[in-house]
Amino acid sequence: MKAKQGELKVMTGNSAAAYGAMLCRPDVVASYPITPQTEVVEQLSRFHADGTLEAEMIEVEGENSAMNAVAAATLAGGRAFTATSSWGLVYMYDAVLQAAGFRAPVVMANVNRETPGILAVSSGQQDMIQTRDAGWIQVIVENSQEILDTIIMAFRLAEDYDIQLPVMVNYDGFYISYLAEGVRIPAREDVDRFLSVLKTQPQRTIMDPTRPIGAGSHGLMTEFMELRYRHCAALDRAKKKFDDIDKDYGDFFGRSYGGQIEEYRTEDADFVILTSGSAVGTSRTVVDAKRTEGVKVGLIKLRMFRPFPQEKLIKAIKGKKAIGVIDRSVNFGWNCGPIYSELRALTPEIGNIPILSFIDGLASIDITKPHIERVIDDVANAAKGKPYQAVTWIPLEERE
Amino acid sequence: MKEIRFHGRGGQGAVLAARMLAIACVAEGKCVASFPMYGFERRGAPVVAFTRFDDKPIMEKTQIYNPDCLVVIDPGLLKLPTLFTGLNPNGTLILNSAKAFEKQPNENLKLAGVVNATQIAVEEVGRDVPNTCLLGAFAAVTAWVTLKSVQASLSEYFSGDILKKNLRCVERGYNEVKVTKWQ
Amino acid sequence: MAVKKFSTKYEAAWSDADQLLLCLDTGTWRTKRPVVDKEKCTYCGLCAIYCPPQCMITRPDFFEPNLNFCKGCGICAKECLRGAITMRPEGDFTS
Amino acid sequence: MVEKVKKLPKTFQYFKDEDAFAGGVAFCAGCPLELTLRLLSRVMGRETVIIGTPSCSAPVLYGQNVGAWHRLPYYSCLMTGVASSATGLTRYYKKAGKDVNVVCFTGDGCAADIGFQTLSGAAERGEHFIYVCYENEGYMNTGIQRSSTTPFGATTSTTPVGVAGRGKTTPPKNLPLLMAMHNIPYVATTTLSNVDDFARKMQKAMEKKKEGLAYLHVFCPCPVGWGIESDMSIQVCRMAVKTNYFPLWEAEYGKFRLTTTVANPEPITKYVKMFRKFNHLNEKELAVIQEEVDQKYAFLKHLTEFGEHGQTAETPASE
Repeated sequence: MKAKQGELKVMTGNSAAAYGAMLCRPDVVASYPITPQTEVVEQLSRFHADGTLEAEMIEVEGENSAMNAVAAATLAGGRAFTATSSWGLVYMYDAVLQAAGFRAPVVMANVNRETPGILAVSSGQQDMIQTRDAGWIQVIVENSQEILDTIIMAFRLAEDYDIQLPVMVNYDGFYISYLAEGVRIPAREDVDRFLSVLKTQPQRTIMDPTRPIGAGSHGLMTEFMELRYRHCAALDRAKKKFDDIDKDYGDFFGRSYGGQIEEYRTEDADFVILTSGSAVGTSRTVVDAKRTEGVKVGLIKLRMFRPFPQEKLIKAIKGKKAIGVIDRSVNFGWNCGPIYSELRALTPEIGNIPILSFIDGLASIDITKPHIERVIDDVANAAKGKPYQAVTWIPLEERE
Repeated sequence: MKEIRFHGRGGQGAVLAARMLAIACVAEGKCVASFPMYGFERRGAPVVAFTRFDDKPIMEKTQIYNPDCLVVIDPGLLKLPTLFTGLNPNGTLILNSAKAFEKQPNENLKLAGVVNATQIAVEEVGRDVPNTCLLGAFAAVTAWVTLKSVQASLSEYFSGDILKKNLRCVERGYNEVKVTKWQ
Repeated sequence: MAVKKFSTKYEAAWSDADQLLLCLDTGTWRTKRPVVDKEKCTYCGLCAIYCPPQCMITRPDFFEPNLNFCKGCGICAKECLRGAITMRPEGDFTS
Repeated sequence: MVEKVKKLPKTFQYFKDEDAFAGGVAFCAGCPLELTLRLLSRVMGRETVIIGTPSCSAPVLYGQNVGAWHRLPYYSCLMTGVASSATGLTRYYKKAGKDVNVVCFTGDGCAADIGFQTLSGAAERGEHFIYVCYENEGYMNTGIQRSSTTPFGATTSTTPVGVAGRGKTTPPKNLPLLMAMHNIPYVATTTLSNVDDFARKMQKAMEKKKEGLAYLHVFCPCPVGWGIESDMSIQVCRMAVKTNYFPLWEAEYGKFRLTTTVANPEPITKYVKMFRKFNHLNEKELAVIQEEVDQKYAFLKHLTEFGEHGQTAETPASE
């Protein structure tokens, strides 16, 4: 059984997020505008106004309320969606933690942007990084089509009886949020069909008003630890589940993205570079160009950041001579990129190979082709056994 | 792949023009990617927007540094010192201006189409929204996209009377653009 | 993962009164106990209404504290307009 | 021998339902908060979803592991997210076609301070739930700290009295009035000494929440935090009404009505001497409080003159 080929429409990443959410027929949508996410809210409001989206729309007075409202709506038994960015994500932080603790299957689009203190109306993944230990599933995508498709997959993952976790779908502000591309919009009945698997599963525990049930009980003695353990176990299960959902999606809609990670020309590669988000697309073109020069470089796209796809990464990297990681954020206190430092935790399994950290694309800085060429050249040299610099802040070294 | 960089001012419709061009290309079966780059959205402030199109999917997510074509919506932006930065040899320029070029403004620029889009917009629409007229000129000068596709792209954003007026702008841009070539 | 046995069927921190309704022996908190003079009681009900733990038992013609839960706060005695309730030290009742 | 046949007083009619709480729960002896919750459950019934936060009511409202202290559906959240969580719940119940009585239950610190934004937002959006704020004039659960509703002069653990300190230096935020200024369907103040008033307003809130947010401000003195003898808390409530320190009123869409009028208000000195938190105040400081009470009451009286309900059932403060 295959889905119909959807209508092709030129739309931005933000519109794609709104389409993805609308197609999943959420019961409740609550969000607050913030650059560069605002268009998501506006598009959803238009869907609601024209009757396409039959959800309860809550125009909240701040992001904190948005997260509380959607978390409560999912615990009541509904499907709920919200979207935010940067400072908005920071402002809802307590509720983000609570949603995870509640195991509330919220789906949220987070349009990546820098965190406050140095004003930046632009991109950067620091916002996502500061919520990495919140207990959410975090996915990073690279283009408008993937946004739409992944939000549909995210609802199936979040609400799966074996998972019951909130999912954050991240995409770069400006570089993807405002990027207009041709996007295939799946037919509603096909999305209904794709999500109908959830209806065959047992009913998750909800705030049934006819029952004396309470959400957020005190966890006393070992029962607190037990619930933490079960949360971690659910995150562990989410890895394979995400692969399976991605495959199902591909079988049905004809588009899939590799699940937790995507490997590009890695099979015969001597060394690899790893990155996420919008930098992946540009990196593909640079890898292609380097390949024509005979450089045996491969690319790994990190699609799932939480849970961290360690098994997949070990398999992909083992046997390579070096790896370079491009981060669009920093790991405060380690002076390196956060994805890099997480990857280094896999050293025993992948072997003691050079791992290079590249910090690029903070705020308004573009991760350009010359930047990626430099990454590949540096990692190529390290792979040949030459000395290398562990951490490189590319734009600061490239400027005159 | 063709890369087009739009230069305008907030409120002149540079972002919209870049996007309408993308829609026109999609109508012809091409793959597209278009995005603006601005800080605060403020009327009058300089705005840059990018459109790429190709026969195969576009992977690049960067800004456009080596455009094949510049579309300049405000003649005042000709003074911008960075306007021609990175222009490919054999570069093209579509300019909204009442005056044609007397001399080649940049050595990489080989083909220029100049049209008084402001005047046309004022005559047809009643106010200074030169963006759609320039798309007509773009189709005539580059032949990368047909007039028909450009016109079809407008209905995504306009309807009724305002659509009709803008369709006339496109057509007049297509017909009235003055082409200059340099070796 | 190694842990096989869980103490609850719930994935998250749900309480469920159908499974377990908790209750404290607040009767042991008391240092004084209310004693009702049935003759003085006019059945106005103020003691029962104002009783914070709502533990005044409605008898056909008077009210009586449920000593399992009465914390001995003395509000019933204070609010009784007839002075029908007196607070007496618990020590008087130990056998 | 003829058996005495006695009828329960009328007040009991309000309390149709069985108390939803276990017989013994962890509230201090003599705490009006316990009475507020138990009576609320008796007026509103079982299918009432309570939303609360860490506070004095948390040890009772929250479960412990799978166990619960009461039979009401309960949703716990952070102090920042009470009204917004209630919004999410009620909106989903509405979408699912379920008519559910959703009640937020928080202290004044949550309602007036850290949770005020979201409460104000929900009021403005016209969300269909009830918000009950139990006013104990500070953060009692964490050990008696001042909140924005702590009165002038009151000693708390963050406004202690010392060589330089004289208690809180600023007047309290008038939260019920602020809520009434949202022009929502229903705002009322009430307290437990006037238990008929309390029950009627609970019932009215259940009706009015069909039109939008209903807000109840319940004066709820804290025996421990204020230094009240455990048998005196209802007396303190009563004196707060009789001095006009806590006037009982309601407002529908910004139209005010006094529900209890006090013929000859007692001086504030009679109220403040009932507990310890104002013990240190001198005559000058007491005069400030008296002036504040008079001025607030005069302002309220002014507001009632704009109302449509001026003539209806005012009851004397004799309860």
